[in-house]
Amino acid sequence: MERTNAALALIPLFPLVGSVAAFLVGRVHKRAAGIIASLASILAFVWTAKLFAAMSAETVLEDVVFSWFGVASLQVDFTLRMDALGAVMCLVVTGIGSLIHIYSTAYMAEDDSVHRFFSYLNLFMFSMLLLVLGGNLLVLFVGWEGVGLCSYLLIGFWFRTIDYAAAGRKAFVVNRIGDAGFLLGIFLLWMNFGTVDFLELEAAIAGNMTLVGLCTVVALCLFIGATGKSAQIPLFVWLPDAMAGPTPVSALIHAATMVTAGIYMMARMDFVFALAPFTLAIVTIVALLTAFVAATTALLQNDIKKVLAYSTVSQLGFMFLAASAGAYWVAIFHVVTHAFFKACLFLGAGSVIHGCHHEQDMRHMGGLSRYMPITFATYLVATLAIAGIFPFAGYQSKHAILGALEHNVNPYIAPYNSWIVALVTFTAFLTAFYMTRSLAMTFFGKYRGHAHPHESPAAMSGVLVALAVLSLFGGWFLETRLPNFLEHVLAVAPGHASETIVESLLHSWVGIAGVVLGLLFYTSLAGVPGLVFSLFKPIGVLFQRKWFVDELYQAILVRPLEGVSRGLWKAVDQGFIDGAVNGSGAVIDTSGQVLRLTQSGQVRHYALWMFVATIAIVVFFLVRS
Amino acid sequence: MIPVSFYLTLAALMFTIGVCGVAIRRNVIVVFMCIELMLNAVNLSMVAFSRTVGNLDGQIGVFFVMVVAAAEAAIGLGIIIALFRSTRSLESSEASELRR
Amino acid sequence: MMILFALLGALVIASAIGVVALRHPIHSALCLVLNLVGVAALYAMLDAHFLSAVQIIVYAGAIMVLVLFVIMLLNIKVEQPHRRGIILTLLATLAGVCFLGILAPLFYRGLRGFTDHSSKIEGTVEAFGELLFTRYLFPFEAASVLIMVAIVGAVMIGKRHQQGGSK
Amino acid sequence: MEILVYAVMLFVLFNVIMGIASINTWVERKGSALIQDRIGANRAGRYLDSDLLVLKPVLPVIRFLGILGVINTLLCDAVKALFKEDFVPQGVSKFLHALGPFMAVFPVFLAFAIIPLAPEFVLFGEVIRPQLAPLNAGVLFFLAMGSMAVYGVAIAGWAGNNKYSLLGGLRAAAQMISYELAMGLAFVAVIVCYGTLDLYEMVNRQEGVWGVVYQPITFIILFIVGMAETKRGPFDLPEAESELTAGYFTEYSGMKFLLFWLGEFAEIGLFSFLLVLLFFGGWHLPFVDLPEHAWWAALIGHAILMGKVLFFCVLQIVLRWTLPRFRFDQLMKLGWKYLLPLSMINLLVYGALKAGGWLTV
Repeated sequence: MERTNAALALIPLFPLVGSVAAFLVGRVHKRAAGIIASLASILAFVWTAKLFAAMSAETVLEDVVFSWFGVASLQVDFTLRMDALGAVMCLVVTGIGSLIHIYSTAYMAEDDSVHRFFSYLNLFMFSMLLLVLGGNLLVLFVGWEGVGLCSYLLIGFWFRTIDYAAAGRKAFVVNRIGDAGFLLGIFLLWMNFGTVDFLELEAAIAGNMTLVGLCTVVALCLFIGATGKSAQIPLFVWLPDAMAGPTPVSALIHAATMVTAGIYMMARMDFVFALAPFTLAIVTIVALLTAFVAATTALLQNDIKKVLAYSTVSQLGFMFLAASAGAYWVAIFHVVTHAFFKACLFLGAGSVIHGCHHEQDMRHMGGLSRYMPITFATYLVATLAIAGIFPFAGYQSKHAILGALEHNVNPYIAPYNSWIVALVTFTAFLTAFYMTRSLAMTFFGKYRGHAHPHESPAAMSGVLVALAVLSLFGGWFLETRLPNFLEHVLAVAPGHASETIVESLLHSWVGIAGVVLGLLFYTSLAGVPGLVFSLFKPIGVLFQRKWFVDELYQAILVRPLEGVSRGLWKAVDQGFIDGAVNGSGAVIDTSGQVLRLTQSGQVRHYALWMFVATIAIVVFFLVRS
Repeated sequence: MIPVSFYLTLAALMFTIGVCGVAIRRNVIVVFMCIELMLNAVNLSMVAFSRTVGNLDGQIGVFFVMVVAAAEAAIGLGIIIALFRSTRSLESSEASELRR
Repeated sequence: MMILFALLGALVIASAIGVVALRHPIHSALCLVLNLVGVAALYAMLDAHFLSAVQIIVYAGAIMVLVLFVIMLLNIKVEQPHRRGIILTLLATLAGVCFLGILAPLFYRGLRGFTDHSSKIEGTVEAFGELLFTRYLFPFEAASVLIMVAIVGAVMIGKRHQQGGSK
Repeated sequence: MEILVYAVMLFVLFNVIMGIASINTWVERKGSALIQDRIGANRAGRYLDSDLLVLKPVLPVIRFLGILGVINTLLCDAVKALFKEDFVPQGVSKFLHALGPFMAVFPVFLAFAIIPLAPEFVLFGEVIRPQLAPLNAGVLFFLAMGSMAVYGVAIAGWAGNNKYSLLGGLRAAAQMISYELAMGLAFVAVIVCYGTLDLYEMVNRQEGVWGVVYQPITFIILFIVGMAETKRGPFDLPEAESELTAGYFTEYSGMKFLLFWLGEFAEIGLFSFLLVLLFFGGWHLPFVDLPEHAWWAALIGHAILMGKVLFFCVLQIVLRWTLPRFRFDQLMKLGWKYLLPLSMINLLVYGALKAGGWLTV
């Protein structure tokens, strides 16, 4: 694996420059900001493509930008490295990113601080690229934090409304908790191996069976970081609330790129996870739970963006399932396909909202297929893709995940493989069901809202079409090329038999069933969902109220924390510290008062004190002798 | 012969009375007199010691104490008069401007 | 001899207490004079004849007369008892008592070791004068300078005062 | 035996003092009358007549004495003083009022203790020295008593409880203190000359030549100081100042007043004694030398001494009634600006002479 030097630094540089330029220029005339930002991301995409074209599976491009810092034994350089995995991720990030930039130039046209939006977007691109191209854990971590920061800024973009700002803060805090775990992992690695560079780490750890214990702990810490960033069970609460940001943000950050960072990191550190079967078992369980819980919650959400958010969480669960089964390339494959159709879904939702003048509640929509034919078409394609129906991208990756899960060799999970596959298929069915539900409620039936919807402008619909095409052919296109390309970087299971079209159609029965049922429920038999809901009242409420997760956190963490802090403030700060400070002041003051009495100005008193003093001295000498 | 400790006890007694006088009385002149009393007590003990020790040094000391006492009296009385002029009364309690 | 000492001792102590206890300054001044004369007598008993004469001349004769002068000139009234004084009196007497308490054992236990060769000295004027002008010449001169300073000082205080007074 | 001798001596001394005092009073009364060309007291006793047989031979003598005013001054005055009402002014502590005259007289009487009345003589095999207290620090004792006398005057002035007597008292005290200085220095000159403080020794030193020959100036200083100390004569400012009524003893009457008088005249006697003993050879006459230790020689010596003393007493009294009174500032100037420097220089001179060895007395 020889390392050739290449101008990798340019890729993140474009968005960085773009972000600064957009901010400065944008203040003056608004339209320029959008153009500059899109141009920057397109240039980045072109440059990545150029490098990608010259690459082969084995080549590793490296660019040591500058030597960052040296502390005692640790010498860290700011190196960027692009291997096969990096290239794929880079392409996805820059590709989808530029599409979304173009889309948002139209979407955010009439917003007043549009320059701020585009500069944050470019900044996000910059930090995501850093994350992906990072040669060592620290650069990755810089990107990791940058992404978190930008997500905070973008979620809370309309900071004037309090709950949007609160949502931003929530996202940031939860991410930080995850990052703490991630940091611990990095420290452990550094402490034990004295280096943070991926290649050196791989050389030191890969295959070395004695490090199982250490790797389990390190893997666990890294996984905690991943859960924070990619919204898995304990730390996923921020993603639904993140919908407070503008829709292109949700599309870019919360569908395509940022959330996949966790999986990319696991893929990059596969040699550590390989030595930690126990952690992988945990990952499997967590992912399974996340997928199932998110899917069930999405069933009863009325906000179109909330539905998509929960579906993202559920799909992430699928990706982690694939990764935990050891098939990292499958996880990356699903990441890519998911990026395509989820971005398309989000942008579709965006154009719907744009059309209905910021109406997000599906109950006030319906029958939009007549008003927005292109959006409806692209949304349809993406829904079929996510449902996992044959020709569409979703099928190949989901099918690959199921395959990987069946052959999972993890000692802890192996015995339950069959159970897990069953649950995963049921979740896939649910995914298909709630996606068609959202499709039906928005586009079929009669229009229930009171705005007059209109088709979104060319820029938006163009991007939608492009994404629809990708989600149509993406799966089929990458099904064979991707494994060969990632062979060297990730451990790829031996190739599995190619299927005939008929077999594929049969395998996607789950998705078809979900779609058919969804259509039935939400078009012709309009009353049935209400009936079913009333039948399973408690479960229904449970799903609707997002499994009471927020309330749970509020009760477990927030309230006691507030209580403790108030207690601390009252008892310690007020009582103890202030007490001590004022107390000492008071002591000196009172002693001063007492001493003042001796200065009575009366000669007689002084005489007496002198006499007493002489007696004391005499006594002292007497006693001493 | 009267043992020297008798004289010393007498002198100590006088000294104590002198000190108590200084501490108790408020009138400045009486305080001044009590100081003279204390000086006398000291003189007495010195003379007593000079006799027991057998040379005249003690008495010379007393002589010089008297000289100093005379000087002190001159200045002291001058000050007392000045004090009286300024505060119209010889109560030592009034004369505490230094403290304020 | 002992009777005389007891008598003089009683006189001295009584007059000392008189100085402190009597209210009117004139009375306390006269008590002090009595005390001084008593002490002079004690000096005579201790063979310090010159000193007793000087004591009377200097102390009783000069200083006390000055004090009497001041008392009479300033026409000082009787001292009103001050209610806060009682605490102070008690304190002072207490201090005095414990002072004596300390000294008493010292005198009786401490000085037993002294050999008493009181026969050798006599405080005659000749012996005194001789010693004064040989070994103690320097202190004698210093004392005279001190007296000079005192006189000048007293005049200064007095004079400055007159101007102050007359202004 | 020792005490008997003391008792006799004391008795003799007391009589001598009282004798001199009374003679002085008589001389004063008659002398002043003579000087002022008037007839003194001559009434009392003059017409004494009684038919007691026993008194018959004595009567003419008494009548003569009455004419001379002796009875008047000695007897009548004493009796009058005894029976006069002893008035104590209001608002004055009785103790102080009584203490005044006592302090005025007591030191003077004490001062007589150091005065040797006659040369030593042998009686019943016992050498008797007619000096009550042969103190080693003789003259110093006299100085001490002099300074104690000041109290009497000051207290008397204060006890009078009125401004005049107070001022009089303070003035008298001031006068006595300032002249005390000159007296002290004069005595020092004498001591330097004779080399001893004891008066008896001094008289012996004057066997051949009288002291005055050696120390005329000291004599003059002491004479003036003597007059000032007794507050008589030209210096009787505090007592008889026109505006101070009778000075510090205005408030005294009866016995206390008499005490003051007695004190005054005793002091005249005292200073006369001193002058005689220090400068006029005491019981020595130039060409007469008396055998040692003979009791009758002592008697003659005593007579000689008393003669000289009387001479000086009369001199002082005469001076009193001839010289006008000093103003107080003149008095002070004389005391501080003339007498004090003079006595200092005098002392220096005699000190130098003594050190040089020329002065061998």
